[in-house]
Formats: sequence, C-alpha cells, structure tokens
Amino acid sequence: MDTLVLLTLTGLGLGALYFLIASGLALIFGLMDVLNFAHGAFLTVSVYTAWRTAETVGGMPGLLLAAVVGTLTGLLLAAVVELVLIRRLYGRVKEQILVTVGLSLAVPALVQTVWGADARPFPVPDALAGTVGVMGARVPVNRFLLIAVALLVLAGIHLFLSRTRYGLIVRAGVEDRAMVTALGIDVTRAFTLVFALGGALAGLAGVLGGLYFGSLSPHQGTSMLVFAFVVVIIGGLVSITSVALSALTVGLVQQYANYYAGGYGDLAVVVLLAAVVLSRPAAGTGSPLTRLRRALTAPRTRSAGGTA
Amino acid sequence: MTATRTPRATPAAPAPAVKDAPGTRHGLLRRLRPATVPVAVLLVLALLPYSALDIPVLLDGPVNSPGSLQLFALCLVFGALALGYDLMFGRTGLLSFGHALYIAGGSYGTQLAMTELGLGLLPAALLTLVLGALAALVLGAVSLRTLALGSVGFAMVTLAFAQAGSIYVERNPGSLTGGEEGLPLYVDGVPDALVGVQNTANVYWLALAYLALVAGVVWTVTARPAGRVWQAIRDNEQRVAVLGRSPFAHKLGAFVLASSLAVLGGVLHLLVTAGATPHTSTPEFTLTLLVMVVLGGSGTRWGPVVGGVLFTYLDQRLGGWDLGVEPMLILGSLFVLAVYLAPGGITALGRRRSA
Amino acid sequence: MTPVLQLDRLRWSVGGADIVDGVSLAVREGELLAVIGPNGAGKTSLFNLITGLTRPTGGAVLLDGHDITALPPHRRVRRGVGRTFQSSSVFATMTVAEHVDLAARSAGVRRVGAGDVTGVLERVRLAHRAGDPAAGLSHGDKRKLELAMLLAPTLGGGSAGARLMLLDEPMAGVASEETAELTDLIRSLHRDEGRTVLLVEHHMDVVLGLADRVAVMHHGRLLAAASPAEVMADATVQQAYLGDEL
Amino acid sequence: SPGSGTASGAEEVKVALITSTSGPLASYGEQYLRGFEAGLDHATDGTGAVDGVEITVLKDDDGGDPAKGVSLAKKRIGQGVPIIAGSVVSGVATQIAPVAAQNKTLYISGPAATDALTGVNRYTFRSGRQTYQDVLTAKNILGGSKGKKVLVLAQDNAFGQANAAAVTSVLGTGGTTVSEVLAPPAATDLTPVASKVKAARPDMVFVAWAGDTAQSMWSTLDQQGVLDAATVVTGLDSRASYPVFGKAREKVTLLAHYVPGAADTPEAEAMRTYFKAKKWEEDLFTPDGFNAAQMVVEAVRAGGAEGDTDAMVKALEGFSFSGVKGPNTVRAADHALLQPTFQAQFTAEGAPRVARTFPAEQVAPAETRIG
Amino acid sequence: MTAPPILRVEGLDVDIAGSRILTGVTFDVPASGVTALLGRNGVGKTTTIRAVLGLLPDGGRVTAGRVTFAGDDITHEPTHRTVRRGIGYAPEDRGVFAGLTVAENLTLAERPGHAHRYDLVHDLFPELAARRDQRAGTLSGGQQQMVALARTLLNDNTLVVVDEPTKGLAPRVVTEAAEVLERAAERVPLLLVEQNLAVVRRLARSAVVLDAGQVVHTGDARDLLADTARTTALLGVGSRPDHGAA
Ligand SMILES: Nc1ncnc2c1ncn2[C@@H]1O[C@H](COP(=O)(O)OP(=O)(O)OP(=O)(O)O)[C@@H](O)[C@H]1O
Ligand SMILES: Nc1ncnc2c1ncn2[C@@H]1O[C@H](COP(=O)(O)OP(=O)(O)OP(=O)(O)O)[C@@H](O)[C@H]1O
Ligand SMILES: [Mg+2]
Ligand SMILES: [Mg+2]
Repeated sequence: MDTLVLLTLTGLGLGALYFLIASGLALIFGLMDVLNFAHGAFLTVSVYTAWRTAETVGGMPGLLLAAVVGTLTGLLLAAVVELVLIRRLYGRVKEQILVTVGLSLAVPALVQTVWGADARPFPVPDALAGTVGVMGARVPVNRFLLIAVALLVLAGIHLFLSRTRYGLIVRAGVEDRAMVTALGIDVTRAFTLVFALGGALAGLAGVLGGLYFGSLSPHQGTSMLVFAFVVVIIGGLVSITSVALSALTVGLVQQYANYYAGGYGDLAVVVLLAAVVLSRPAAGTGSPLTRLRRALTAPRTRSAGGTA
Repeated sequence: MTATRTPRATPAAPAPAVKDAPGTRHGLLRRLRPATVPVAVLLVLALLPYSALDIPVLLDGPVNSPGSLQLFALCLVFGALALGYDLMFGRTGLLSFGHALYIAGGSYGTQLAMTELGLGLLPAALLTLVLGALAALVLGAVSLRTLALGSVGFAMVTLAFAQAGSIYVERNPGSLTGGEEGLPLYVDGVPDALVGVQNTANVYWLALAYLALVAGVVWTVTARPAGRVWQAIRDNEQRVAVLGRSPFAHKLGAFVLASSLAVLGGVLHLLVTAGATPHTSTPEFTLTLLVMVVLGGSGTRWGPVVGGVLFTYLDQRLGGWDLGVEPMLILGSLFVLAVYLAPGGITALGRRRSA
Repeated sequence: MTPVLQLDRLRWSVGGADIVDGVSLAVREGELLAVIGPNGAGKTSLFNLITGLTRPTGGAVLLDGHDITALPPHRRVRRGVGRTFQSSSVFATMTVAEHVDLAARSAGVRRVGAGDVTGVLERVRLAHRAGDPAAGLSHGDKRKLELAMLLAPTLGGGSAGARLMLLDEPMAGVASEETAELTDLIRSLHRDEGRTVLLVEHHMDVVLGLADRVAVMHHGRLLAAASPAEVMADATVQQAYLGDEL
Repeated sequence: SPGSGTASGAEEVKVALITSTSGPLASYGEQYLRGFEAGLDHATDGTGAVDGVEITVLKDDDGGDPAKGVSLAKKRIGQGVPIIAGSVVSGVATQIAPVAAQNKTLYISGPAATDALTGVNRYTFRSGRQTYQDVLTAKNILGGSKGKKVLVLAQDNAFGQANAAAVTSVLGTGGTTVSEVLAPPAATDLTPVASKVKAARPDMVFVAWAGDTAQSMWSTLDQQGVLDAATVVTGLDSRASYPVFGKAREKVTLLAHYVPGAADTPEAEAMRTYFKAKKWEEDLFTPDGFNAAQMVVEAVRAGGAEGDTDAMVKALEGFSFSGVKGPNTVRAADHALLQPTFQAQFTAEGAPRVARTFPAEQVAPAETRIG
Repeated sequence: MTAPPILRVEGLDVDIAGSRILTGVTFDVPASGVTALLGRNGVGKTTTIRAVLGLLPDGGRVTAGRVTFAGDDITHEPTHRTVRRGIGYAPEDRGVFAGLTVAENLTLAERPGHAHRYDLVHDLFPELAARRDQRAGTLSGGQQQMVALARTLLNDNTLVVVDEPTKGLAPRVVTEAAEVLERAAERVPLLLVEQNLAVVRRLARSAVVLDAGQVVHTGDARDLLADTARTTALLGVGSRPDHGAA
C-alpha cells in the first residue's frame, strides 16, 4: 500500500515536471507550429544562471531569486532567439525548426565549454530536502512544490489564452502571416511575445528541474526533451489541459512500469505514444496541430464540424 | 481624362518552353553533364588511395595515408547515408526521426549474424538487409498511417520505434549488444582484405562503392516518374491521388527504399568504424543526418552528399584542432548560420552565384 | 444502357448536419450535366464523394454499374474519373510542363514529348508559362493549369484519360475573353471526344451554352434535373439561385 | 602501394594519447592527460627521453565516440606510431583494442573500467583499475559476509550489469546471498528503485552508478531510509562528484580506486610537485595517466626507437613498478594491472579520507587467459 | 474630379523573383466612387494591389515609384501600419484563416478604436451568423468569399480594396454583393479588381486597364465599356490575344 502511494505521488511529481517542461513546448508548437528543439537548451541555460544565483544568495531566498532569474533567463534567451533568428524565417516553418535543432546542438556545447561537463549540485534549501509521511510512504517534499507550480502554470496559460487576443493572432499568423498584417495587426510582436513566454516557461521548468534532480549538467535540458515531445503529442492534440493530463499519465505509467514491469518505464511510454498516435482516427478535420491550436485559444468554443 | 496607349514592350517576356535547344553547344553540355560529372567524381575518388599528396592543415597525413583514407571513408559513408535519408526528407517530404533504427539495425544485425549464426560477412549482410527491408515495410506501413495526423504524427511514431530500439540496444539484452559500450567488429567473420590498417584503402573503396550505389539508386529513381510523384506528394498529396497515383504506396516505397539503403549503410558503418556503436541507434543520430542534408541542400542531387561529407569531416577534425571549445558548438553554430546564409544548402550557393 | 455514373441515395453528414442529403442521380454516357445551386448547397461535397476524397455516411456510388463506394481516390481515377478543384490545387515547386507530364504518366501514357505537352498547354492557353513553377502563376492561370492536367492523358493523340470529368467552377477568376475559349474547349471535350462531363459553375451563360441537362442542388438535396430551359424557367431556381440579373 | 605510410624520425618514438577532451567525460580525460604529463616528466627525469630516444606525445580527442576513437587509432597506426594509450570510455577502449592488435601496435588503455579489456589480446595492457577490483575491494570492506544479504544497485546497462555479475561471482559464494536491483538507465525518478532496495532488507548495498542522476539517486536512497538501514558501499568518483552525495555523504562507505593524497610514494611526491607548479589538482584518474607514462617509458626502453612491439610487450609483461598509489604489477598472464585500492569515508568537511588500504594481492582479479 | 485622390500610384516598378512584373504603373483612385482595375489573367492586377499594401510575395519588391495614401507616402511602410490608416482588403484567394472559426476570423478583423458593424455584416450575410462557430476551412467557396467581404465591411474604412469579390458566388449572391459594394461605395472609395464586366458596368466610375504589367488605359469606366472596339482591344474580349507585344 505505502509503495503504491509512494509511486503514485512521485509519479504525479514526475508528471508535474513533464508538464512544466512540455507546457512551453506545447505553447510554441501549438500556436506557432514550431517544434522547438531549442527548448531543452533554454532550460539548461536557465538552470545554470539559477544555480549561480542560488549559490551566491543561498537558502530559501536564494532559491526564490533563482526562480526569478531562471525564468527571466529563459524569457530573454527566447526573445533574443526569436528576434535574431526565428523572425527572419517567418513562413518557413521547416527552417525555423532547423534553426532550433542547430541551437539544441550548439547551446549545451557552449554551456559545457563555459561550466564544464561534470554535473553540479543544485543547492536545495533544507525545507525542500526532506520527506513528508503520507500513509506510511515517505514522499519527498519537493514533489508537492512541483505539483503546485504545475497547477499555477496551467491556470496561467489558460488565462493568457482566454483573456488575450495573442493566441488568436499567432494562430492566424501561422496560417497566413501576410493576411494578418493585412488586417492591420502587428503580428511580429505577438510572435515574439509567445515565443518569449515559451522561453520563460522553459526557464521556470529548468529551475524546478534543478530542484528535482538536485543537480545540473549541460545536457540535462535536452535529455528531457524527448519525453516532453511525447507528452505534447500524446495529449497535446486537444487542449492545454490535455497536455497536463498527458503529462500525468506519462509520469504515472513510467513510474509504475519502472516498479512493476521490470524497469521498462521508458519503453512503456514509447509504447503508449505509439498506441495513442496509431489509435487516433485517421480521418480528422485538420491536422492535430490545427486542432491543438484551436483548443489552445478557444477552450469554450463549440466546434460545429470539428469531430470525425 | 481618358488615355490609351499600347505597351512599349512586353516586360514580362514569356519564358521559352524549352530552354536550350539540343544541338547547341550549351545544350549538348547539359545533356552530357548528368553522366560526366558523377563519373569524373567517382574516378577521382577511386584514385585517391594512389595519391601521396600532402594537404597541410586539412589533412594530418598524405592523402593515401590510412588516417586520411579512414577519414574519407567515414565521410563517404555519411554522405551516402544523408543522401538516402533525403530520399524521404527532401524528395518526398517525410520527416522521419527514426532513420537511425535501420542504420543501427544494419550494424548490429550484421555483427550478430556473424557472431551468433556464424555467417560470413556477405551472407550476414544480405540476411540483415532482407530482414531490415521487411521491418521497414511493416513499420513504414504502420507509421505512414499516422500521416493523416499531419507530418508530426509520422515523425513521432518513427521516433517512438527508434527510441524503443535505442533503449533496447542500451539495455544490452542477453549481453548481445554490449549496451553503452557497443561491440568491436567480429573480424573473424570479415575477409582479411578488410581488416587492419594496411587495408584501409579497401575499406575506403567499399565505402565509395556504397556511395556510388546509393547515388545511382537515388538519382535513378528520382529521375523516373516515381520521383516526380514523390515531389508532387511533397507539394500536394491529395492532388496526387486524384491524378490516379496511390500516395500511400509511393510513400511506403520511398520509406522502404531509404530504410534498406540505411541498413546497408549500417553494415558499412560497422566495417569502417570497426565496431557497432549504440550512438547509431539514437534519435540524435537521425538529427545529425537531418542537419547534414539541410547543410548541403535537401532535395538536390549533390546537396546531401556534400552536407554529409562536410559535416563528418568537421566532426572528425574539429577535436584535433584544439580550439578550446566543444566541437558541437562550432558545428551547431555553423549549421544555424548555414540555414540563413545558404538557404537551400551550400550547393545552392554555387548555383546562385553562377546563375 | 447502364449510366456511366449512378448515385444511390448518397449521404454525407458532418457534426450532425447533412451536407449531402440522399442524392440519387444517373449520368448518361456522353452527356454534359451542369450542377448548379447556391453557395454551400453541397456541390463540391458531392464531387468529393464521387472522387472518393470523402467517404459517404450512406448510399453508394456506381461507375459503369460497379460499386466503387469503397475505392480510394487513385483507384477511381484509374477507372476513368478525373476532376478539377474549385480552389486551385497545384504542386507549388513543379513547373507547368511537369504538371502535364506527371498527369499524363499517371494515366499510363508512356511517352511524353515536349511537343505533346506544349500542345495540351496551348489548348488552355498556357504554353507561354510552360517552364515556370506553378507557385508563381496568377490566379486565373492556375485555373487553366487545373484543366490542363485533366487533358494531359490525351497526349500523343491518345484518347486515354478521364471518361468522366468533374469540373468544379472552371471559369472562376478566368478573364472574360478566355471564358469563351475555355467554354469552347469544354464543349469539344464533350461533343468531339465523347467524354461525360459534370460541371459546377456559377456563370449561367457558360452553363446554358454547354449543358445538356441541369441539376439543381439546395441544402444538400437534389431538387431537380431537367433541361436547361425548364430549370431556368423554374420560379424557385430563379428566386433562390439566380435572383435579379445585374 | 595505396595506404602505406612509414614511421618518421630517427631517434624519436611517438605515443598517441587517444582520450576524451570533449564530450561528457572530458574531465576524466583531462585528469588522465595531466597524470600522464607528470608521469612522463618523472619517469624521464624531466628530459622527455629514454636512452636518448625522444618520446613525442600526440594528443587526440575521441569525444567519447568509439567511431572517432577507431578512426584516430587507425590514423596514428598508419603514421607508424607504435604506442597508443588512453581512453576513459570503455566503449572506445574495447573497440580500439582489436584495431591496435590487428596492426601489432601496443595499446595501454586508460581509466576505462571494463573487465573485458583484461586479456583481450597480446598487445593490450591497462594502466587503470577494472570493475573486478572494485568489487573485491567491496568484499574486503564487508569482511566476513557469511549469511549476509548483499544487494547490488546499478543501472541496467553494460557497466551496471558487469558490476552486478562481478559482485555475484565474487561475493555470491560462501553463504552470502546476492541480489540485484537494476535501474532503468534513463530513469529520472528513482523512488521505485529505492523502495525495491529497501523492501529487500539487505545488510549491504553495493552501488555502481555513473551519470548525471547520481545526485538524485543518493538523495532518494537517503530519503527512503536505505542509508540508515544498511551498509552502503560505492565507488568514489572524481572531485566534481563529491558534493553530489549531498547529505548522504557521511552515511556512505567508499571503495576507492584512488583518493587524492592517499599515498606518499616517491611517485606521488613527484606528481604533487609537478601539479603544484602547474596549479593543478590531483584527482581520481591522475594515477592512471601517471601509470601509463611509466609503462610507456618502460616499453620505449625495451622497444627502442624502432618501436619493436614484441620487445615492448615482453618488457611490460610482469613489469613491476612503484606508482602513485603504491606498488603495481602488470600480470603477465592476462595483463591485468595489479594495484592497491582503498576504503574511504567522507569527512565532515566533505573530502574523502582513506580508512584502509588494500594491497594489490588482496584485490587481484581472477586470472584469465589472453585471447 | 477636383478633390485630391485618396490613393495615388506613380511610376511603380515591381520585380518578383528577378523578373519585372509591373512597369511604371501610374493611376489615381479618386476619393469617392469605385475604381476598377481591369485586365486579362496574369497582367498584374493582383500584384499592383499587393504592392500598394506592401504585401508582395517572397522575392518581390518595389524597385521604383511611389504610392501615396491620403497624401502620405506609404511605399515602403509595413502593411499593418498602412492598413491601420483605414484600408479594408479582401484578397483574391479570400485569405480566410482555415483553422479559425467564422467568428474568430471576424474578431481578428476588428480594428481597435472603431465601432464594428456586425449588424450590417450579419444583415448582408445571414449565412455567416448561422455558421459563426464553423471552421472557415470547411466553408463552401462562396461562404468563404462572404467572410472575406465581411471583414472589409466590419470597420469604418477610408478605402476598400477588393480583388475579384464576386468570383465563385452564385448569381443571386453576385447581385447582392454588387449591391453591398455599391452601398459601401456611397461612403467609402473602392478599388476593385473584377472579371465580371456586368458588375464593373454597374459599379465602376473610373477604370484602369493593365496589360503585361503596364497601364494601357485610364478613364471613365462606362465610356470604356460602351466602346466595344476599345474593350475588345484592351481586354481582348472576343479576340484571340497573342503573346508578343502587339
Ligand atoms: N467539414 C465540414 N464541417 C461542417 N460543415 C461543412 C464541412 N464541409 C462542408 N461543410 C458545409 O457543407 C456545405 C456544402 O459545402 P460545399 O463546399 O459542398 O458547397 P458548394 O455547393 O460547393 O458551394 P460553393 O458554390 O460556394 O462552392 C457548406 O455549407 C459548408 O459550410
Ligand atoms: N510569387 C510569384 N512568383 C513569380 N511570379 C509571380 C508571383 N506572383 C505573381 N507572379 C507573376 O506576376 C504576373 C502578374 O500576376 P498577378 O497575380 O498580378 O496577375 P492578375 O492580373 O491578378 O491575374 P489573374 O486575373 O489571373 O488573377 C504573372 O505573370 C504571375 O505569373
Ligand atoms: Mg463549391
Ligand atoms: Mg489576380
């Protein structure tokens, strides 16, 4: 029993981490069509700046400041990447993705050149280092923090998409950029904003990842990316909430399979992905992307002909 | 305020339907070119092991030293792998993240067929090729079904299969794959002429033969109607169906062909690097192929080859230049730059200048 | 004689709405049947069902008396069904000539000479653009390219290609002068080459100049199929579709 | 004929050091290279030459990639280099070894720990430790293990499996029960693994772990109470990893290939002097590089400027020498490097301190045969 | 015509992908009434409009000339700024966002700081009110055209530019759309590209005719259409055009 509780709660924690990483990815991917391979790189750089901050300041204040610095790092990095690199490739989604692939190769190498290849310990305040007893299970405290932040992020994205027009503008802009400008809208600004937001989410996920692993290394972000992709694809085709649900599912499946199925958690997730993608009805209205994009920006809109 | 005038001249002069009439010098050259250039390149490459030329900085020894030939062989193998990958990516518009599965399959399959079944190199490679093609047929058919979900669905399912393969290799099942350490080439199964540093030239020629084979296959099929259909699928799949071609069959054809070439490439990788390495099974390995293709110019004759050769050359050599930074930093940045400065690939640069 | 095309209570619904609502229709060999109806009546949807791009939720499509309802689009094309699209649907990176070449080869024409291709392109007045990529064509020129692809199988004097041609608004966006020429072209396809043609078109003068019979669709239903004169005289058609002439 | 290359230079022998200076294990490579430099300086009395034969060191970066390692080996062999040394990555070393042997080139592998290199062929030697020695060290730490339950916690990859197998064969005799918990190599949450370990109620846990999840693994073991319930033994890693143990630090018993400051042999003194001048710090794999240099010098002494491989092999087989850690012997039968190992414990300051030293015989791996 | 023109195009040269598409195009759009831009397929009508709005395709640029809107030079201004000056635009391919619903398409068109005339739009196209939650990509061709038109009518504009607004509309809707445009033209000047000469005849006050990228005629629209010989010469109606410079 206590094992099941432990597995479930840590599985939820893992799911929360996956969601934090996947949320920024889903936002950019869902709205802008850009499968952002550099997401992991943003995450890595952010966790390093956060680590520097936390080391310098120390304790709980250090961690809070680190969270701010990490998030800002992600935000700035993404904004710069968007302004300098992505922006010039509008309308060429393939090239945009390729640029992020290049970054995903170069940035970890840069981090390694600057900070070395070895893993560094991430300073975890004592308050977050211990465990809490839940029905006989010793659940690490930081898992609860992860889950709480994930919920906040979920709510935040929801608000951003339902209360502002940016989601709509970006969605339309991906389809036909010229036409959006022809409606008198500065589409470039909206794109930069969304991309930077995705970066900020990566930064936040990086900091929490540092807390979760208790360490940081140059390839930490990129190595998590495959699972974030999987999460986005499994759940991402319906709404941001479904991304969250998918993250939970992946976290739990992985955790259970690692315990009960001979440590084949990774394989179980891969099988899950294949099963989900293959079992989706082939004849749909539009690609999963368009469906995701719709869902992202219009959570309450009833679709007249959207199902197949 | 009414004014009518006749146009002075036709500004947008209609382009002639046939650009160069055959028979003119230019036209003749053009007709000969498709054959002459590759044959000349092939000839030059085949003669490299006879050249003792020293190229300082670029090479660590004379052209025919084992080190240089080994480097060239690796470059050629990757040039060919990239060209094969482009059959899907550039020609048909299929973004697969799972190509590595077939390359690793070729490497490990051949090695294991030699060690476990006691086969010689050739039968082992043939068996692996047949099994690999069958696997591609099945997995390709399954993955392509998901294309209805958009290209991302396909990319992700191929990724899933490859990732599963990669996890499996890494786990060292039954102590067969050597896990993260890989397997050194089982030399007892390989002809003596392909073993040892003194025989690097032979391995090089084999790699060249593989490149020639891949180029021959890819260039031939893309010039045939099937290639046209692939291009059409890339642009507008539904329209292809309404012209009376099965998009599914054509895509599956491209997938199986590309994957089979990859299986063969895996065999070559095994021979050239004298071992099977788990790295060849990872999604990152496929990503590097993608990078090579784009670097050189996807969907073109020479682009993928040039990209593969150049990337591999830099990847192998950068570590030796002692630049004080991780080689990937340079390669990655170079790639990002290339996407900007050379849209359409490096090979497109020359074309644009000459145009 | 069996009709070339027979639709039997064909139905297609999406999200609870019947877009095509129990359409039954027989198209005779060699006739030119125009399908008219208000915007959103279901004409394009009907074409999609006949060519197999969408699967009906009920009913059957018969070609030469054989049920082809379950066949994928490309198999139908091989049995002689060809179409053009309302929103031009071309291959952006391929040249105009390559389009014709591909279409011809797809229909089984083995040898395609440059002269043959030019011939087809001349019929739709597009020969001067033969070497240009389709992405750079003007709107009207893309419409003509659609037609050219349909004509391609006749290359080299062959009479191959679609016996049943579905033309979805071929004149939309075509300059007025060329409307007349394309009308002539369609007429000759039908009169001289004996092809069966289904034509959706909002230009009434074109419809009246060409059609043997006119079918009227409204809200997914086939209201009537009769001679052009009868249809034009019908009060409902006038009121719902034609309105006051400009 | 194509592909021929000849050795150059008259009174000079070239040594190729193929190791990682980029990639994930770049820091191991650096430790090795520094040790080698100091070792060469010591063994040649600062001349860089043996009996008038200059030793020229060529450094190559394999980036941790076997394909690159093999290419580099082929290049160097083609250039007539008679000695190759190095590699911190087992996968690279196992693939270079046969290539070197095919071409009768001496290969002195570096810190790569895989047992598979021992006795793999006539031309391959090792300058570092092997997994088997780690396990024997653990056995010594455990003392009498009759009736005890030992559990191996490792990752489910070749390294982990090899450790598990070695523990089973070394400890699984004489009434000790050995069980294993193999963690998925890519798992990031190790709670399921820790609870499995805990559920097994072992007396001793042998942890063989490599990679970036070490920190997570230790804090999880600590949080789940494993460290308090059993003796936990693990191999000491390099300096960068010391903080990784976190709060688990003082609860862990360390088996150590080397602990900085562990010995004060003349070689260790020489190394420290050399390092001080360079402002370097000794680390886990410094002795491996130092050993390699000593072995190279011995080989060159025997093989001379022509690089007579057979003479070099003969000279190295049975070669006994005092190294940084203490007395080392190259076992003639299978080229295992017999060397002392250590038991250590973290002090409150966070640095490991040697608790016991096990002489080479006590941790000598079972003898195998070449081939 | 004493009031200054709302839009003035002077000596515009446009290159696309290295070839000259427009040469010295010069014309004015008066501050009231409908100005028709006429010409055969591919002569550069759409390109002219796109150049005015700064919407040339990739590889296209204005190499010479000037565009002024209400006296301000807008030649190289970003499109969204130009449009915010008060231009409504409906492109020839309709430019609806296929993945967005009808309502979302309209929402995007709302320009801040104006009243949005949904009543007018829904009155004109009741179809759109009924389909507000349908994805625009699944609308029929004609319905999409309605969305495109509705977007231009939603805001108070100082100029409306429409490229083939009646293409693909049913005859009755053509008449209605023409009425809509006519009514709109009472308040705001219109620049109209149109192949349907009946519509032009009904709406246009002045006409600009393009051929091969050059303006070959400017003047009163009705005079032009009344002069059959000239119409034939300029628009080629009824004649067989050749492709050289005639
Ligand atoms: N996927 C879908 N979901 C919901 N409604 C749809 C879908 N596809 C088509 N429709 C609706 O079906 C009706 C018929 O569309 P269709 O394109 O067949 O019309 P049409 O007769 O060709 O019109 P037009 O003359 O304007 O081209 C339209 O009202 C359209 O909005
Ligand atoms: N993206 C492009 N690339 C290359 N050429 C182009 C491009 N867009 C337009 N052109 C060329 O510019 C010329 C003018 O095209 P435009 O679309 O302006 O014609 P149009 O008068 O609007 O014709 P239509 O009546 O058919 O719509 C054509 O010859 C066309 O081929
Ligand atoms: Mg229609
Ligand atoms: Mg136009």
